[in-house]
Amino acid sequence: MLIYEQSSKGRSARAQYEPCELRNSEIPESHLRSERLGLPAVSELQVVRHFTNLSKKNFSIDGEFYPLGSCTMKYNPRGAHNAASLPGFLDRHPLAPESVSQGFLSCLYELQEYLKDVTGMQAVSLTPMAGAQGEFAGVAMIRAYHDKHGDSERSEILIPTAAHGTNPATAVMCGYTVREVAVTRDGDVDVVALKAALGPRTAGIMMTNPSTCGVFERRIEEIASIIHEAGGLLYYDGANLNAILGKVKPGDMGFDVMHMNLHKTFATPHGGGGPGAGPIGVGPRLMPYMPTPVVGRRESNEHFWMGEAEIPDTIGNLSAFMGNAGILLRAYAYARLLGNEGMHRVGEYATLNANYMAAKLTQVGFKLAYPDRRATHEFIVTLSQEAKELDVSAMDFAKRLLDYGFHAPTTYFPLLVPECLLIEPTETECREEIDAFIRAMASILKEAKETPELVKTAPVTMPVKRLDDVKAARDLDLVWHEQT
Amino acid sequence: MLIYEQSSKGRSARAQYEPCELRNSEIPESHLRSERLGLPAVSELQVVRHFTNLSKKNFSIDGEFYPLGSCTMKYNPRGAHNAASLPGFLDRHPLAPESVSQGFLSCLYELQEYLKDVTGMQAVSLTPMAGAQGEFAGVAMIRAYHDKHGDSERSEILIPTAAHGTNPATAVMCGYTVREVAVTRDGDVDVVALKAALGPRTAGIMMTNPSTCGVFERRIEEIASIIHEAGGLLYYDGANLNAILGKVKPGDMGFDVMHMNLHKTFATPHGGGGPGAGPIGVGPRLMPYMPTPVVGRRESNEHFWMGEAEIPDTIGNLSAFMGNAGILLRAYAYARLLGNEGMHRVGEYATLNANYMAAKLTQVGFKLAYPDRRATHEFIVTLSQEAKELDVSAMDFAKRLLDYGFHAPTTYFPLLVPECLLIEPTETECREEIDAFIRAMASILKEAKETPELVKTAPVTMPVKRLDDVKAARDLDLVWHEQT
Amino acid sequence: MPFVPHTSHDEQLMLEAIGVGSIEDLFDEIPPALRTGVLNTTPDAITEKELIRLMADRARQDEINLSFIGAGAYEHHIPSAVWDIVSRGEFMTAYTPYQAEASQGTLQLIYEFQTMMTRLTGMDVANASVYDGASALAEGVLMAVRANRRSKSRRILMTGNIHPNYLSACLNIIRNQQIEIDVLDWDPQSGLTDQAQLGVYEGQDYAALVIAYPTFFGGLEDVSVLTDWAHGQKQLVVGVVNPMALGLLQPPGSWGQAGADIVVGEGQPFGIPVASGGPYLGFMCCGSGIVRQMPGRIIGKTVDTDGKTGFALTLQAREQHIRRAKATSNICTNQGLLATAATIYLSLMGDVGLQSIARQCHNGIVKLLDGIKDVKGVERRFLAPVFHEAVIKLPKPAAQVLLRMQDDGILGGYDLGEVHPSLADCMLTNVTETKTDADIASFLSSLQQAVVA
Amino acid sequence: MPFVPHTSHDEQLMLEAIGVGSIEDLFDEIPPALRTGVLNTTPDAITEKELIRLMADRARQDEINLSFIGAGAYEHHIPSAVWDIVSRGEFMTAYTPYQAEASQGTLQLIYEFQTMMTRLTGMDVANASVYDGASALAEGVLMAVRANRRSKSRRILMTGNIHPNYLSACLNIIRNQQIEIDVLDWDPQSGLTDQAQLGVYEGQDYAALVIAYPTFFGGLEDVSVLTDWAHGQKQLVVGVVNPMALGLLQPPGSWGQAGADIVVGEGQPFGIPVASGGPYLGFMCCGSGIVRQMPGRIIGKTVDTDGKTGFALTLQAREQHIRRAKATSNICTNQGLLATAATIYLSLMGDVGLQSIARQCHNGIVKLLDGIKDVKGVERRFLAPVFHEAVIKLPKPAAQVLLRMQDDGILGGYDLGEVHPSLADCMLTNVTETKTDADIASFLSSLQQAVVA
Ligand SMILES: Cc1ncc(COP(=O)(O)O)c(C=O)c1O
Ligand SMILES: Cc1ncc(COP(=O)(O)O)c(C=O)c1O
Repeated sequence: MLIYEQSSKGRSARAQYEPCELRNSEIPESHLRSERLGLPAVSELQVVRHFTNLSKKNFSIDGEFYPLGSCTMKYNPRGAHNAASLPGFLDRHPLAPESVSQGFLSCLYELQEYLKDVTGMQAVSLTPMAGAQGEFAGVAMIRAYHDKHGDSERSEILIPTAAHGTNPATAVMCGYTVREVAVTRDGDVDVVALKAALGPRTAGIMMTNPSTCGVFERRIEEIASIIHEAGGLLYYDGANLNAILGKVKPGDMGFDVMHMNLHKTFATPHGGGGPGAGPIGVGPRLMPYMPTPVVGRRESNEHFWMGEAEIPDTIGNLSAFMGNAGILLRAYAYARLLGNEGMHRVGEYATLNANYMAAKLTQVGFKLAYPDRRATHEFIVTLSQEAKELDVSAMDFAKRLLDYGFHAPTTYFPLLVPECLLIEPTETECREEIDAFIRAMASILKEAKETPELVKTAPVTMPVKRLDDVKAARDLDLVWHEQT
Repeated sequence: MLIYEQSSKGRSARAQYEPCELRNSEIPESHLRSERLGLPAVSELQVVRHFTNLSKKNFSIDGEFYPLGSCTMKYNPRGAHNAASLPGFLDRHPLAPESVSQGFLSCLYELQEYLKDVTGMQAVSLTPMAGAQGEFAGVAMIRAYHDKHGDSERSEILIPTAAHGTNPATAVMCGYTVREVAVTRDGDVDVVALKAALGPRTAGIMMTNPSTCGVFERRIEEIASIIHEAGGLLYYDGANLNAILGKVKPGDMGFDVMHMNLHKTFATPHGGGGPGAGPIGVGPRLMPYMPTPVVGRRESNEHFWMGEAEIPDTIGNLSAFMGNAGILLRAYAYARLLGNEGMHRVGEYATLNANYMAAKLTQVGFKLAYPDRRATHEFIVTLSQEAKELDVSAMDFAKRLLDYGFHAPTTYFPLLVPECLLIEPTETECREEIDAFIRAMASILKEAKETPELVKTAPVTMPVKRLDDVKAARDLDLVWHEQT
Repeated sequence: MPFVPHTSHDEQLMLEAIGVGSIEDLFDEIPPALRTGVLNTTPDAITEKELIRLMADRARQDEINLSFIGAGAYEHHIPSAVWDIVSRGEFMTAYTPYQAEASQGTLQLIYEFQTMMTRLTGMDVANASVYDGASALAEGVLMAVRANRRSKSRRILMTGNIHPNYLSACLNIIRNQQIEIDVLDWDPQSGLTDQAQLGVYEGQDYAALVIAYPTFFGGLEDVSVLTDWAHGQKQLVVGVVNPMALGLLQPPGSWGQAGADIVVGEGQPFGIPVASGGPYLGFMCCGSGIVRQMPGRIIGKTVDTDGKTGFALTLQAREQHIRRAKATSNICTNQGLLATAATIYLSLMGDVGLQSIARQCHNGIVKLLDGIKDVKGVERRFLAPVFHEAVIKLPKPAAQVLLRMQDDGILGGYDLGEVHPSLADCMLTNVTETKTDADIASFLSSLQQAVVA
Repeated sequence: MPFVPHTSHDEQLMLEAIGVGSIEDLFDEIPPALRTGVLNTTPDAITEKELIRLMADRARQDEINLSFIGAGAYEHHIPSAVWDIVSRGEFMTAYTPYQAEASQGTLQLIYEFQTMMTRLTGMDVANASVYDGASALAEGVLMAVRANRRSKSRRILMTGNIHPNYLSACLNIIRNQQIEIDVLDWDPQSGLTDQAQLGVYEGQDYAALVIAYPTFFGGLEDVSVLTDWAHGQKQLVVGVVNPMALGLLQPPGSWGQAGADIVVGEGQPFGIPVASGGPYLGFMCCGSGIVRQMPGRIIGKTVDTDGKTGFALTLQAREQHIRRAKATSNICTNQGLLATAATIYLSLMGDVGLQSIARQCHNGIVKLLDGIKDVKGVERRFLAPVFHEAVIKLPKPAAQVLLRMQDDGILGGYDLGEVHPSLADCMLTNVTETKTDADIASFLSSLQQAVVA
């Protein structure tokens, strides 16, 4: 039942406001609202009960194993949430003077330093509000660089076919056309195809490494020099940074700019779709173009905002203030809790879990998309054989997993692998949980062979059975209307 | 699965402690623990997930209508919880000097004043930690009074048969014997029986009004004067104060002492079994005996603790410090949110809801235990006919209600009404919720007639089916032991 | 090891199952030269206990008594229920509801959010959020260019009294898409758009007119006149609104004859703390005819195989994960949790509550503006009626006055000199329902002292 | 009306269904004289916004920098996860799990709590909590009198260095049940029980010996000697312990040859804020042979009709709601939510964590006691080894010194003059893992100044 369907005219949560009339208002009548606001009229208890019960209809990290590939659904420390929710942080106005902002600024400054350290980049701007905005900032900087160097012929961005949809969408938002580059049967970028695609039009390349095929791009150094020689720049999509955190630095691979999804690698909660944060790190070439603001520190140890005055060639601000500050504080807290040693372990154990899972799933009869490769922090299972022979699709597997109490892995991504599940266990899950997932997968495989209907009609234990997506798009119903 | 069953040697929530060795300790070896502590070894994520998922196996006010008679399960304002959880309150040490306690003490002082106001009593001590401890304090004061007056022959406390179990248990803890007094078919105390029971041994009477029969004791004034004439004192069990809040004051009825269950009438959360708070209010006779501490206010407006020095005849302290301070703060917050006007409405709308429900349930075929009486804030349905004719008991009804998404009313209490459900909707539930409950009851009644097995094997939608209480008591298993 | 649950036994078992000798072996495909991973400046781990103390100290450092800064971020009372519920793991630690059957909580809630936002704005449809108000403006401009069927123009008109940070962010985001923005002048007397200049633009081809309501200066444009003018010029109208103001003021859906076409703005006033600028809640609404041009997630109602109502992501063909280079935007992760907060906030408020809060805000600024009449040398800068924020002219540079007020623990407003050199003696001051009469009196007495000091 | 959801339409419908004209009519059985209900001092309602501001102001008034007061309430780090989970409505707003099938969360959790408490104390069984440590002591004494099968005595021996508030609360609670308590003297040098006096009590009939461990003064009794002596006298042994100390020290189950018989104490150190003294967590453990004498709720494991494991209240025949006048206690509402907090806390800590915390506490007091050696005129009052709290003798009345330290924002300890006039120049000072070396240094320098001032 919708909150609107519980509404009753005249009801209200009266402890939350004081009825109030206008006093000495100068606002002309013509400006005053004559329509109802159209909000529900409910009691405080109704609100609390409704939304508490709605929440129970969600899977989440706090409740379930959630191996959603490419999304790094790992434990979000409650301490980081509470530290960032301290009144002094929540009440600080974004335009408060620097003199009453040193506590906040010092956290951000230190976070910038840590992010430089783990990425091997020269400078960091924290302002992008998610990965995609980080990508935007990065590609806009590549463009600003070429423009600054009078190199405005460069109109193309190369993108491997395995890339996330945000990569091509970003390139287009920055005024580029996208040229896709094939991937070999091993999951590496096809260097021959890459060379063929390269030319005077090439502004740069956007890559993830490890890629969304769940494998490490082995020829990355070669690719970097090819691109650089051609006058292009390299963008690193940091969505998979968790795989190599503390082991390998994108800066060392030759990337000129990158974003980090703090809501993935730095364990800030995903919030049912956001918010996140997508700070960017830059190498020497792109430092002059960083988005503002950036936090600086004076000799006196005082922190200050750096804007256009300090970074005159900046691509500018991308949000009203400084981005998702609260998420940055959570990431800062997480970095402090992990520390130097802990940071190294993230990549190691994320990788251990993924390879263990891949090995075990192979044993129980699943087919890996890249069986000859090491898994990184994630790996791909392909169910095209099952789809063909048993008429049970990757989607069916995914839905049936819900009945077993597990969130499904990412399905049908990357697009180049048919009937795939992209599985990312993350380092915070224990062996027993992973073993339980493997048992569930094995059991579903058995069901697919013996009682395929069970799998094809899944889920049966959720608040709803399988939903009709086609109807949702065809008979658009996007807002509630009162029955009359 | 128990948290212990998820334990794995060597695992830990490492962000929560620093491994530490003893340094320069003077503790002799013989004092040092040699046994394992025996706690589970789990990760922080395992803990969060385990207890989050455990919580989902509970019904609660925030999730369900919870008409548990005599327990006043009403909305617990989140604002009161948060106000009481402010760092300054949580960090205040109970023995902090008064000079750094004025904020806290002022809240308590004002709460005392409000409680005096709503009860019509002369003074209030907030220290008892639940209703039962309030009862203890009250009866101990009655005893202290008689002792002080050299009246030590008085060894009996009268208690109506409808009373809650805490009443007789309390009387015994205070060294009294209990004499039960019958209740008429109308639910009133049988005044004839009362007079018969009365005598020189009578120390006093413990009464609830409205009683746990869900009716108002109409002859209360008469009873008060009978008892007083016989030299006894009257204890008011305030568990049902919600029924008359803002309408009638126990002090006006002639009671000498009472407790209030703040976790009922003042909406502090019940916490899955506690904590609560059971402040007592006293009339002039018993003021000298109040339990300590009590909060006083000087002319200068400074607040201070009153102890033995100020209340020399006190029955003394009943807890290590001052009782459940945090609950008192929540009750204070609630009182402020309700205010004068709101306080009046509690009793009114609690009564409206109960009478509406009683009327409607009668319409759909249920039998009230006291059909000729007004319901107060609660009322009793008796299912003895159904039990006899359909072999479906009050317990079966209760369990089946769970399947309908409602917490069951109180069952088999008061003991004098066979196969009863004691139903208390409270004022914070809306009409729609109550109507839904009535529909569920009607539907179960239909099931009881048509498909009784459905009712007798309920619940079927809970995490477990009906549990074997007998086995629980016979094959005692109270702690987990490792399988070897 | 914080958050890594592996015992050495686990590790051993797992390595055996994989068939390698050590974790290091799992990285053997990575060129050895790259496997450095030494961290130089990252400090050693601290415990949660140390963390909380450290951050509590820093947070306390930044605490102030009273803030009258608004300028795009507004301090409102946030009911306790809001974040108590939002912080439940089920909302906070879920992700985008790709698996609809296991995400009905989030999905239904956003459907409710969409409903609330359309009703408040008077529009047909809403999305499930974009990053913040400024990025919502950029998306709104891009959308308008795509959506205007009567014009192929890539030029936009925008009122110049819009928040300067919104304008710059918008320019920065659209820069490389060959879209031009012409900014209208504001009248130095009223602070409102100088309507006289409209004639200059008449007959020129623009995709849309963007109108801020209230303006950055707090004032109320004559939105109906502007809307009708723009529509007459075959432009779409994009409203940039403070949604809290809609508790009191005309919804964009009712502006002029036909109403605005696209509405964007910042949802922060609805249950979201000012918190240094984010995470906030960019929102977008529009008419149903152009919904396919709207970026961001959209939730639709549908049925399951039993015919039971359920909710799912819909119109995904507009989004990057399906449409890639042809998507309406690159947005992926959005601000879902803040939409959750806003939905709970609006449910608690209801019509009467939100209206009352909006009125209280307005009454507050009226009271404050009345009070400054008694402060010598201080006056209201613009004549136009305001919602809950106004520009106050001072007898000396605003920076000086504000610094002095800070000594009283008061942030008196935003120094307009930072963005409009011509207004260096002005501050932008906001009052919400969080300010009592006593607070306003403190402000006034502090201001009084600051201007004579 | 706050929290009352009734619209006037609802009210009308409901009154009609009942068949009365007004709500007032529903009170017509109440004698009119009683129906006054005028409230005189209760103020008008305020909104949640006003409430939070009011209480935040008051809370802030009481904030201090550093507190070294222990004396029965100890400041430990509370992991964020604890109260984030405890505050979930499902735990916080449920009641006693009378309907087991709809309360498996609370029930299983308490079963886990019982397991943890028995393991920490080395006992067989535990209950689901009583009010606090002091009332647990009273219940423990009453229980001992009931449970001792070798003695019908109603007399109890108790070590005199127990918390004075525990002693008085215990006396106040048992007063009317004809139970006598004889209090043992403590040795003025060591602060421990003077064992020489035991001879005096030899051969006398006592139901139990109560031993505090650590003592109120922080010291460690020779519990094994006392336990064996008491058992030799056919007494039961009741241990009153700080459970945090058991991370480091001998569990009562291992005291002497046979171990303690009953263990009670205050669970506050396990994830519960000091918060002005409550709500806290009284706990009780005992041997399985006397479980039926233990008051309070007890959870047992059982099966459902399908044979599936589940949990339920058990042994209810001991409790007041069944047994009424013959119950083991009148306790009904207990401290369940605090048991929830303790269970989550202990799960997070595990053996290594709890042990480390206990050691850190001890190291802290050792460091502090080492530091006072350099402060002239200040010395350790008692010789016995301590856990995390000790008595410090000052060159002037403790009240004066403490007041002076308060100027530095430090609460230096508890003024023992308030309870033991002979110790008016002593304070009881506690160190936990929340105190850093820098904090101890601040304490010492403040103390230094305070004693010379
Ligand atoms: C590989 C990859 N790149 C980019 C993104 C976009 O990041 P965000 O969702 O934070 O905008 C994602 C996120 O889902 C991703 O998986
Ligand atoms: C009528 C009655 N009296 C007394 C009590 C005891 O109160 P408490 O549980 O707070 O100890 C109760 C509580 O359940 C009750 O219903």
